[in-house]
Amino acid sequence: MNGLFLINILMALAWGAVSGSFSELNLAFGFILGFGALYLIREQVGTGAYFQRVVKGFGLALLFVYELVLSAWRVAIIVLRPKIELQPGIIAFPLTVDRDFEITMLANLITLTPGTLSVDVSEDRKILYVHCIDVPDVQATIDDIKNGFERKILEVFR
Amino acid sequence: METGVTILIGLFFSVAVYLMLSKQLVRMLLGIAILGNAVNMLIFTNGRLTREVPPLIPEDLYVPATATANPLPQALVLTAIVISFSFFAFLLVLAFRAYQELGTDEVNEMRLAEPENDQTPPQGY
Amino acid sequence: MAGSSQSVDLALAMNVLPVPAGDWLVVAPSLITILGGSLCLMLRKNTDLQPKLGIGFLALLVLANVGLLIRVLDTGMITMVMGSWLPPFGIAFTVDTLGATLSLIGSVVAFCAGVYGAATVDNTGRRYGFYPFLLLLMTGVCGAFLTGDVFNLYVWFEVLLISSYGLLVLGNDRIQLDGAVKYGVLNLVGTNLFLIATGLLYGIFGTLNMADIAMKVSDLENPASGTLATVAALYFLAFAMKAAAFPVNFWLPASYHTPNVVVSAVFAGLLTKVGVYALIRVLVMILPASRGYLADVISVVAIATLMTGAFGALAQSEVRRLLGYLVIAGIGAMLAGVAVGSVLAMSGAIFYAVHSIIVMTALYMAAGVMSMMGGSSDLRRLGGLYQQNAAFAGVFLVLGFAVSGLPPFSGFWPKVILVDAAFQDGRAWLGAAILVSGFLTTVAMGRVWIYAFWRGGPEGTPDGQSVSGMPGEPVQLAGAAMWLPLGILTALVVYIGLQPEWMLELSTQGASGVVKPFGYLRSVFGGEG
Amino acid sequence: MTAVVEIVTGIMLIIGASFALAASIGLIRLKDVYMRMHAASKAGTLGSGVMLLALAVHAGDLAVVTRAVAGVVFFLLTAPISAHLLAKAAYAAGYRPCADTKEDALAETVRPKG
Amino acid sequence: MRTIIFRTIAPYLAALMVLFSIFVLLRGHNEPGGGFIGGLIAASALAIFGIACGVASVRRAMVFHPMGVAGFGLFIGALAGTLSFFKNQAFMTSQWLIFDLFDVEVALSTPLVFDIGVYLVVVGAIGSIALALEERETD
Amino acid sequence: MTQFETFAVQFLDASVHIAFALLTISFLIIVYRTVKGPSLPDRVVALDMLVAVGIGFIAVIGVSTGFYLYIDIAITLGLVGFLATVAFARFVLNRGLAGDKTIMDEVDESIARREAGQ
Amino acid sequence: MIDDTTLYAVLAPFAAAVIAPFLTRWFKHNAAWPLAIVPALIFLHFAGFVEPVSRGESFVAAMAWAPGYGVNFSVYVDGLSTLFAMLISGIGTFIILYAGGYLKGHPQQGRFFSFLFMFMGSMLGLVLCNNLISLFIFWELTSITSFLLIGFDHLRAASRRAALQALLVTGGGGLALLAGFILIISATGEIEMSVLLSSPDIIKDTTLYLPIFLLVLGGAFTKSAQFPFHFWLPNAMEAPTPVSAYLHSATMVKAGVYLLMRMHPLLGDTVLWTTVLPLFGGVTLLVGTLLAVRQTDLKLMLAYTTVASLGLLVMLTGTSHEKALEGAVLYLLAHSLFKGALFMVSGTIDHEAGTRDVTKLGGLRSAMPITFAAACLAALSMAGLPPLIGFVAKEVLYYGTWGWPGFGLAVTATAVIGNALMLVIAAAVAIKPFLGPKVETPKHAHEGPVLLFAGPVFLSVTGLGLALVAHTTGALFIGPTLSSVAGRIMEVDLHLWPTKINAPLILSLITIGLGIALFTQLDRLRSLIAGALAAIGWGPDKGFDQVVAGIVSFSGWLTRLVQNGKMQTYMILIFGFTAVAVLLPGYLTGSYPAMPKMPEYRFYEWGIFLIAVLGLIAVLVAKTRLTAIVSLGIQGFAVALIFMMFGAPDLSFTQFMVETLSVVILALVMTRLNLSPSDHRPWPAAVLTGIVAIAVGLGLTLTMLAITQQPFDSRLSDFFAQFSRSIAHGRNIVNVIIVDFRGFDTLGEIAVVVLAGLCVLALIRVRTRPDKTAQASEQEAMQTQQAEAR
Ligand code: NA
Ligand code: NA
Repeated sequence: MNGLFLINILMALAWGAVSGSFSELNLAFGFILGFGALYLIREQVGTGAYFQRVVKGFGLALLFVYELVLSAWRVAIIVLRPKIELQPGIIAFPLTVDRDFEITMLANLITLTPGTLSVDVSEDRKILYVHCIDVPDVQATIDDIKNGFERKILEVFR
Repeated sequence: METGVTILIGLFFSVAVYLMLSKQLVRMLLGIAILGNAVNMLIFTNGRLTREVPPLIPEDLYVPATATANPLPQALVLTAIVISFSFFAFLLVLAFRAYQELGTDEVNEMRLAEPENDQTPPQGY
Repeated sequence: MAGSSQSVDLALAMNVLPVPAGDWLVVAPSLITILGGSLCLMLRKNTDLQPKLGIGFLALLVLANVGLLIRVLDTGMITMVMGSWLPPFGIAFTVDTLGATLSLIGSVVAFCAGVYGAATVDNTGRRYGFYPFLLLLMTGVCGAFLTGDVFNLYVWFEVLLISSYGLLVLGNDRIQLDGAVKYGVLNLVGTNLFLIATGLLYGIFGTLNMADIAMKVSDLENPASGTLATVAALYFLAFAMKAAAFPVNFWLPASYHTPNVVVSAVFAGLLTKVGVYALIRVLVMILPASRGYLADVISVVAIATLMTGAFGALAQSEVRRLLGYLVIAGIGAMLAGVAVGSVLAMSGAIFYAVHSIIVMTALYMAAGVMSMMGGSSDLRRLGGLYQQNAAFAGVFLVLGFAVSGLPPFSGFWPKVILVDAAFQDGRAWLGAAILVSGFLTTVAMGRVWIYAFWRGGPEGTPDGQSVSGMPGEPVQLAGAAMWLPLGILTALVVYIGLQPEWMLELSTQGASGVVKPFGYLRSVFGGEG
Repeated sequence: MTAVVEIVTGIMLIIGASFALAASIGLIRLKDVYMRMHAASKAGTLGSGVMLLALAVHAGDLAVVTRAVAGVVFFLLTAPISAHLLAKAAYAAGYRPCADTKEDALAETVRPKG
Repeated sequence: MRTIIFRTIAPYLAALMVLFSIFVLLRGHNEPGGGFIGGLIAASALAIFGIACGVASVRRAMVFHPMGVAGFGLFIGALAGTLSFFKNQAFMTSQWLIFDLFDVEVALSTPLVFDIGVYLVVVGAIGSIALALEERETD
Repeated sequence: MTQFETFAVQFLDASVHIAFALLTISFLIIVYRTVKGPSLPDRVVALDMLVAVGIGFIAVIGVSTGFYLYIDIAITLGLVGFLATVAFARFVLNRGLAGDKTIMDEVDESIARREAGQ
Repeated sequence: MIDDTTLYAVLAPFAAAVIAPFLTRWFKHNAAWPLAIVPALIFLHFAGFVEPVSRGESFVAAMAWAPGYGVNFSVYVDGLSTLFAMLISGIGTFIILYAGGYLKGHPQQGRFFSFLFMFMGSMLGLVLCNNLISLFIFWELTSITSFLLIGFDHLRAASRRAALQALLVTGGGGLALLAGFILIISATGEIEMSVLLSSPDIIKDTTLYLPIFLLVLGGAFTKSAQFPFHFWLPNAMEAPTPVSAYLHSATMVKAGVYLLMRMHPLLGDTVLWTTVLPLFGGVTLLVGTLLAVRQTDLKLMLAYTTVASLGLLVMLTGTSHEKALEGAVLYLLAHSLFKGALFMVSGTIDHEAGTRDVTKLGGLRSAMPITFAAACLAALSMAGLPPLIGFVAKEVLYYGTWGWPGFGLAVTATAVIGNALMLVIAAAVAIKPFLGPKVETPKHAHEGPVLLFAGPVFLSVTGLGLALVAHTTGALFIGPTLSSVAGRIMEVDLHLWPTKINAPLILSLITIGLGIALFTQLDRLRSLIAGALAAIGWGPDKGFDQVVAGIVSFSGWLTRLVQNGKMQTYMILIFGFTAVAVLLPGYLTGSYPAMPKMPEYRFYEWGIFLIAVLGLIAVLVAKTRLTAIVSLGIQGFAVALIFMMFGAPDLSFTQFMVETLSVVILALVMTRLNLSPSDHRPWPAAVLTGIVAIAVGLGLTLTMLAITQQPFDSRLSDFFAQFSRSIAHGRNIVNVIIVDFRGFDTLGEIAVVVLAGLCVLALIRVRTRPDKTAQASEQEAMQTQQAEAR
């Protein structure tokens, strides 16, 4: 699927080159054309899934932004408090997703969501270590993530 | 308009020179980096300063509508920036290799080319 | 969309007259070296092809410069403004006799170095860019000699500086890294001073074309005043550093003996001379009043340089370091010419520059042969070379006498001219210094000769006996690749010594070109000059 | 119309700047590097993003808008990565969180050097 | 740096940056940008790619040695200026070929070629420096 | 020009200045953190933040001057800022694993602080 | 009469020098015969001038050499030069033959011949050249060739020393001479000797007479071994005897005398001249003879008497008195003949008997009768006894000195003592080895081959012959020569036998008596002088060594002082000078800027400045690498913002990129390279460097203020703005400048970038210790490429 994506971009570029204008509009147009072209040859390329994934991906992105705003707000509140009372901690989050792409996605989402920040993934890719800025109850946080992002990701990519 | 920048440039030069007068190669390099910036700003300022208006021609015109910043020094500085960057990169790696091979970053201790106990020239015939 | 639709009178902005193909000789040196250099770079993995390509392009370079000099001599100065923009708006290359001559001699030296390098530079050296460095070094050198634009001159200085860095560290020995650190930092300071001065000059006149600046300077009612004097002083300092004049010459003795000998040869021949050239171009041609203002300073510097060079040479036991100091002494002689500033003096300086380019390169190459034959370049460990190879000994002797300024070799004529000019200018001390420095050089070279060549063997060889090589057993050198360049350069030294007239003409023409730059201005701006 | 745009722009600018300031304050007030990362990677990113969009809004030119959006997306992609890399590096290097950090799951996997 | 998260996403970032760099290069003649800046951006992309996925993979991706690319850039940069020779004009006199394609004006010119040369030089040289240092790091 | 429009103009002008003020303050704070440290990662975080604020600065300048071309600079700054952070992270990691003197001192200090219960 | 053949006659020996080695390879030592033809022909050529010259004519021939500098290869044939040319070529002929015998079988005899010929040509050029510069060139050539000849036996340290000594003393004098000539040229505007001679007072009238006189003297005295420069000549006896006979008696050492005689009309007959020359000449005469007496080595005795004779010649020339000058010319001729002969004799004795030590020689007359005869004739001439030319010369010179109104008496006395001692030496050299009882010698002595005795015999016989036809000699040789020395036509009337009892005759008798008396006391005299010298214990010869050693060690000291290998010193000096360069001219020309008014910046602009300053300070005080690097980034960002502030988007664009990449590269490199927490600068150094740094910054600020307060000529930028779009089709003027208006800068600049990349590659890859990982990964990449290729 990476391959397709890059090909798509390349087609957009090719269009831009021939049309002699690299205005974003023109490139987007080129991208759409490329997208259509790929759609026509979908059997040969054999990635019909690519397209509805793109759609779902947008949904994910929206969630993502919303969470970001929320977490930024939280941080702001925290640091502006006259007295900072926090219980930070680094917790081990057992992963269900196992593909590189999914793990990456999850980790990034976690980082951008309130109070959590992915520090590392264990060698065996089973555990994601997360630093939480305020974690009175570890298990609660873990469940929170499990039912939140991880499920969403599984929906999108499975 | 130029005055403040000019004084700032003077400061840049002083700091750069002071660092370059250090015995330690690393500090010299920091000085060289700053020196590069100082020189670039000097050229830029010598072309006189205009606030904000970049030397671009609007889509619908053939000459700038208003008085723009002086483009020539910008081009010159652009060249100078890239050149000084290239030299900086080279000297940095050179310093590293010298440190690796000579085991010191104190320039005064780099005495292979001109040894401390330099032989006196031969006498007689 | 792009402005093609609007029609403007091109003649307002550009030179619309057809440019004769011959004028392209002006850029030929830069083009040949850049194209050649990048080609060698692309093919750098093919270490067998490198020398062929490199030497081929260097030969082309020599031919181009010959053509250029001939054209300059019979059609007068040539100006080409890059991009056809009218001067002073575009970058002008203005070639006068001075530039063309130095460019030619420089390329000859580079060619010889290229050939010599084929024998002495190993595959690693080739793979990591000996020939690209050499070719692009020549881009810088020729560009500096030919350009008529101050900032462009700065760019070429940087080109030749960075390529010299490359050549200097090519072997990556510890001593080279040490030398490179000092060479690198000090020279970078030098070019930065140059750039500062140029920036200030631009701030004063708002232009970068040499001819344009020269005109504006001559229009000033007080051409040596304030800021301009500062600019001149900065230029002098910057170029004095480039030329390794005392007391800012430290980088040279600290580095010149460290790289592969062929690299030292090129450096000794070209780098410092570019500094002197720039000094002549900027101080004598563009800022004559300021030169007069600085004349006494310059002559003091010249005397000091002549002396440090000569004494420094006497103080060395390592041949290549000794030669490094001789380079400095030569710079002193050229500075003397700048200090006097008359046509005679400049012609002397130019002639001396040509001589020095050839003879110093040849001497370093000879030093390489010496250390190959004698297994060392230390006067203590050398000996018996005269018996090993009389022909080579003869070559060295000729070069030694030439560098000492003894007749009938190339060094004699410029020395006489410079002394004459100094006396005529009432600077007896300057003239005396040139002669004394020449004498001390004779002592130094004489010592090298009696130790390395006449003595039977290394220090401690019993008197009257010889250690290495019995008489009549010559040691063969590494074939033509080392002999040819040495031969060419030595032949030039002798030929110029016996037939100085053409060099005299060239240098006199070049000198009057910079002292009275009307021709230069006319070449750039047409009639109005 | 332009008036509305200007007001929106102004508001976005102030919001963005405030987020940036908040993040900076976090940089000072929070106790250890890991907590400071929270501030930087969230408030910081959002702040710059919002201000970029403000510029786009003010421009009101689709070309600028698309570019701004592209930029913001890029920040959103990179911010967590840099935070993650830095945190991992810091911990692997042996930097320990402040004493308030009760739970430290990594403690047993990574041994401090020195 | 051996971390899944980074390794997974780095190629996309690099691709994006290269795309952006080309965009910056091509619009340079009319808007801020051009060969240097484009080249520097692309070089940074290579650096990120290298840090994340190892230098060897970058070299494989580039096929040619970075210095070769730089040399090529210099070569075409110089060559672009010689076109004017055949029109009896001075060196580096710009030559423009402006034509309409689907009633969009396309402008091909020697300055453009030259700027592309600049771009390649910067990508090649700076990239080479970054990669070389990166390799040394791993010893 | 309606009252609303004049207000809008003044409002934008004011908010630009406020934004500048806030950003300048953040800038100073960041510089302080950069110089003070105490640890390398702290400084890197600061630099990361510096880039973010720089982007904001550019955006505000763009608004105040009406030159939208600055947006490209902002984006580029984002790109290379990321690169810088990555490089520094890498620096910290390699040096840390290599047991670099300066880093180890800071590490020990951090451990000491943790044990001291701060 | 004259044509270019004379010029070619001067050049002929050089041609011979080229062919000599080949001939020697084919004919061995017999190559001497064909080779000797060359000087013989030259001799005949100049012999052809004798008759016209004796009629007072003089000839000039010239060919252009370096007309651009007024230098011609031109000859001036008059009495003086004819005499010298004939001596050089004539004696040269027999020297060549002699060398053929003397170096028989020597592996480098061919090289020896060519050195000899090169010298011959140089010497001819010296005495014939009319153009001052070309005269000087040949002058230096004689020094160079004699350097090679003295050092011919180069394996012996003594030879090397002697050669270097000769080169430095005569070469050094040569430089003085060059200076003198250049002064003459720039003072008179004339460069041809003949032109100068046509107006004799041309130099005396200039204010530069004194320096010219002294400088020319410097050249002449060193070349002609006048005290205190005499020491190199005896040392030069290290050379093979043919060389001593030719260079160090007959010809080269006479070059100085030639010069004095040649320039006598121009420089002579002044108080200065008639005081300095006789003084130095006289001292040299006495020193030379006394030192000669002390020697026991034949060659050394002769060498010192040569010194003495040169002294005598200089003394006589110094009188500027016609008769004395006549005596000088005569003695010059005589000396060349007898001294050449005697040197060859000594060489033959050495060659045949195996020693030159007078005390180890005796009774050789039966073994070597012909040599003995030649020796006797030469010795008689040297002793100044009739019927030989030496006698005639002595008569005339006594006549001259006696009649000289100047310091006549002193000069005469000196001459008498000198000549007496000459007689002693002559006896010791010629009589002692041959007469008396036979002494056993290392080799069994017998008469040498013709090659060896041809020379001595001919020269000594010539000495006799010229005396017998004294009148003709006077008319043909002495008269014309004297005329050129005196600068006007002179008649000379010579006769062998004194016509009446007069002062000269009496002086001669005194000389002879004194001489014989001293000869009987020779051994005592010898030990006496030896004792005296031992008492002094120092001489110019020792002085020479001390001077050379002194120069060398001084230079060592000086160089270590100025080139102390300490980078920091270098940097401080350079920036110190920078500070001077930016501050001093402004001060001297009183062009410091007017007091600027407070600039009006907005608060955030102040903020940017403040950040820059903070960044700088942070770099300055940074204790760890990363602090330094990051702070560097901060000041760089500030610079980028300043560029943006003043409408330079492209710049700030690039600056941001470059700063970040610099920082990245720093981070990549500095992992190994550590920053020591404080740069150890003791407070004096800190103060000094601080002052330098502040001075540089201040100076540049002042200069920039002064410049920016002036109006600016923006005509270039206006041009670019006007045509950027309409002609160059670009709306971004900066970019158009970069790729079009000033594209050539950019071309150079990308060359710099490429080279920087290559430099770094070379630095990192080319390792004394090969770098595993780098090679590995590159190979990996290449392998995959090949894989893809397949
Ligand atoms: Na820089
Ligand atoms: Na440029």
